Amino acid sequence: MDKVWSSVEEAIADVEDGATIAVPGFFAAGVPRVLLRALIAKGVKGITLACGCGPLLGASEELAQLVKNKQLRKVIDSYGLYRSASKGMADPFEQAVRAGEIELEVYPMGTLAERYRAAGAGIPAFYTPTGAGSIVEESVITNIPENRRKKETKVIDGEKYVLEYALKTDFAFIHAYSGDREGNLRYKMTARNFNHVMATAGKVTIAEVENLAVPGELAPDDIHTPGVYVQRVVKVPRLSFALTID
Amino acid sequence: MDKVWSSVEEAIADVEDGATIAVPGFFAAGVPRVLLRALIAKGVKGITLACGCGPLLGASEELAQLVKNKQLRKVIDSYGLYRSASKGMADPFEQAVRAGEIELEVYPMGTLAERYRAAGAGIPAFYTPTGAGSIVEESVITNIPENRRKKETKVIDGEKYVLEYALKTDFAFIHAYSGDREGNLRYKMTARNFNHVMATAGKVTIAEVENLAVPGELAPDDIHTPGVYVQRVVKVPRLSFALTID
Amino acid sequence: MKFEGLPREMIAMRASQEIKDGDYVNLGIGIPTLISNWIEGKDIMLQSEIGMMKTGPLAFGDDVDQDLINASCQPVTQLPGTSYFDIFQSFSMIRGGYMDVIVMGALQVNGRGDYAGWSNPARGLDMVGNIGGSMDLCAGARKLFITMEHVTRDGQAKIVNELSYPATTKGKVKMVFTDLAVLEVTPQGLVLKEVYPGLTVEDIQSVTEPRLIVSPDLKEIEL
Amino acid sequence: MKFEGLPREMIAMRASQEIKDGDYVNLGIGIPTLISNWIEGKDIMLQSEIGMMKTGPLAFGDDVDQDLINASCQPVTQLPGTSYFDIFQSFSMIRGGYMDVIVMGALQVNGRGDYAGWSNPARGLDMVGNIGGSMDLCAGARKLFITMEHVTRDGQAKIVNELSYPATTKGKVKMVFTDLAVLEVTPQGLVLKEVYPGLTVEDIQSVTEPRLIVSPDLKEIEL
Repeated sequence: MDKVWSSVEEAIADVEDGATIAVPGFFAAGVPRVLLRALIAKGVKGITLACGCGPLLGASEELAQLVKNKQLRKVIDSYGLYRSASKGMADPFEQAVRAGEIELEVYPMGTLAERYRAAGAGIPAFYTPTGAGSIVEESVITNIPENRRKKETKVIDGEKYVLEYALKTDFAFIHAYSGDREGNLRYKMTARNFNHVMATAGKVTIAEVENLAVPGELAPDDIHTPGVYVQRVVKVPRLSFALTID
Repeated sequence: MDKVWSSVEEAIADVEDGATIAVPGFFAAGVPRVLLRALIAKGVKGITLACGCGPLLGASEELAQLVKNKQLRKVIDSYGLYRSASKGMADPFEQAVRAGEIELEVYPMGTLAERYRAAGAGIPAFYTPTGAGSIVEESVITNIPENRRKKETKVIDGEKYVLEYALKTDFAFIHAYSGDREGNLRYKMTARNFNHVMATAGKVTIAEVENLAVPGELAPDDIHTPGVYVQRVVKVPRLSFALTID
Repeated sequence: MKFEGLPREMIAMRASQEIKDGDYVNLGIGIPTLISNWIEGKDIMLQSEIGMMKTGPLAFGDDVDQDLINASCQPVTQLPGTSYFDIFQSFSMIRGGYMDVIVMGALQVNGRGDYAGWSNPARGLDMVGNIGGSMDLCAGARKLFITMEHVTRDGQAKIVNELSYPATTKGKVKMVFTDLAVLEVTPQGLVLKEVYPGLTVEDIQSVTEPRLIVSPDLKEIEL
Repeated sequence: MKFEGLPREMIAMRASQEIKDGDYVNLGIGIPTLISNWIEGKDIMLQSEIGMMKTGPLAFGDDVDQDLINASCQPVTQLPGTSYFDIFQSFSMIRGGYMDVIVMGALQVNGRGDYAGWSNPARGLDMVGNIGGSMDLCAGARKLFITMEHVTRDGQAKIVNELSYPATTKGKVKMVFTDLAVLEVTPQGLVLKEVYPGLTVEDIQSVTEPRLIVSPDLKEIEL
């Protein structure tokens, strides 16, 4: 089954206003920047970006553009703000969060990883020790007070655990090093990070790949994401970018 | 950190009576038969073998020996009995189960996979749709009536889910195609099956490997089980065996 | 009562017609496995729950590798585009709803889409049996089909009003393919869509417990 | 009140002495990351939560690859025995208890082993902040160490009776390494084990809110 699309523009043509999109990447590594740029060009509004660890700090130009265009309704992340308060104060994204114009929902990183994984695995909810003893156990952490839904906890064998839910998204934008025409993907080194779990969490998963392979070219024992999770594949150029979040 | 031991006998020397051991393998593929044979030779009793899909049907000679030696207290599996009733009737393991001399605890296969994974991932419990609407949702399935503990269920978004718990074992016996001295492992084709999840579920994980590599020999992007999960590595010969469960 | 009908291979062939190009499919042990003989030339990806996507044909002779088997413990081959993965990944895609079609065998089915296939209490094993991956496959199935003989060896109905064997799943079966008929489970009940050439609606009803709804498009099974 | 003490590199060096051959270790951003400069020659496996085990030294010049960074977004190198894996696997080993030692920075610590490090309410962000992997690392830590300056830039105590910042975790901190002292969290309270040469117990107590228990083996910090 050939899943290759000829351009990112076509591949995201059905992303509509209000869509929730999983965006992998750990700071600068493994971020689907070509797809993000297509999203900016398309101009859809009211978007929720479901992240894992600061891909929008790594792709800071794209973030600035998304904020400037008022395309974002909400960002979900574990590390979405500049570390330095002074830099944050000057940052348009952080200003929009402070003003309540963009919602920022925050989870521990491992909880987010597991929420995406659970979504792909048909697991609706799970208990985790992470966040017990912090305000994370009490409610969803968000800058929008009316969205602070209470969380459930349960004591198992004398320890307290927090109930967290699967996080399924309308789309997942994926960045892979290699992909074949049937959607089998391989990632390179630490650019793998959230890409696999998010590929399983998206109802429609669109992979930008630096190298396009024919089926059989990727060794079957070494495929990181089986093609069943991937609906669309687009070949993109390898971008060069700065490794920084400051 | 060199984790290589010189023999399976030494590597399992601290397995004591009453131990719970995870045994991977899907019928005949990927079963740690050399370690099982060492367990038979050692003669420890009261053992619980935590399986996933019938490795003891694949390793039927080893199972017969374990039953004959009265080493087994309990087997956990999704598919632990011969398919054919007539063959089952004649099977000493099934006879011991029927007599209540060995406990057989049964779960859906995907639930077992997830229980081992959860144990390795620090997730104490999770909800699954699997088994809802069957007797699996009501209690643990076992031939020993007094061990039929009730299960919890929860309705999430209108669907009923079953709460299942992590399954941690004292030891995990693993069969890998290649392993390096630091415990990084690779499996071959469908012999991978339960090996990775069980490697993460054992408090002490002992891997028999057909090929012993030096660190760096296995490509870092292609390691299936990072060495952090593996405490002991032993080189073993590649056995030949029949592919059959009948 | 027993009627002459399709041989097992032809039940599999009829079911194979409901599987389309691009489908990801998992086939249970028994008649479902025979479906793999009828999909050559179609662009269908067979998953084996042991941890393999795009399972190739059975292997023979020198092609047999003891590290490459399907979920029935048969040696198989790989294809261009095959991938291997571990068991939790395998059941993630199963339970997560990524299989377009699941085909299972059954001991009993009823008109509400429940079926029983994992345990025959007559074996005397006090509740335990081989669940295998069947309940997970049902939990995640987009379309769940059953292929089976219409009645037991001694002529008892397998399509029943109430399951007497432990259920594998409830309310999930969409279609049932037997040697005698093709049936669809609908909110109104069991619809008889196709019959084995020469048999009447009354013949099928006589070996089927639930009251059948006869499809306005009722026809003979075509292969 | 501020005393002269160890520079940050030396706090890291003192903490590094508690890490042993064979340990799997994760180091947080800040002073903890400096510990990696002090473990050369030891057989220690550094995990980066981005999805890497056996992280090598920082990369410079031609060795920089944009697909190989640590969890602080710095280019790094790989070593023989390095492995890469995806993020849920990374946090599985973190939360699952496979890290022998976790070292984190902190805004505040108390005598019961609670610490705060993820959010400074003064930033005015109405509850949100950068949790990152810190809470997962704490949840799974076998030994959780804190390395930090003993007091804030303007001389306020960071070892406090009650956290005024949101907690990262509670009851998990085992040892605290500062520029002035080494302290151990025990069921009885905070034990002062080592002091910066020239300082007295009274000096340390004057910049520490909880009542200190003085170790019978109290000594000067040795590097």
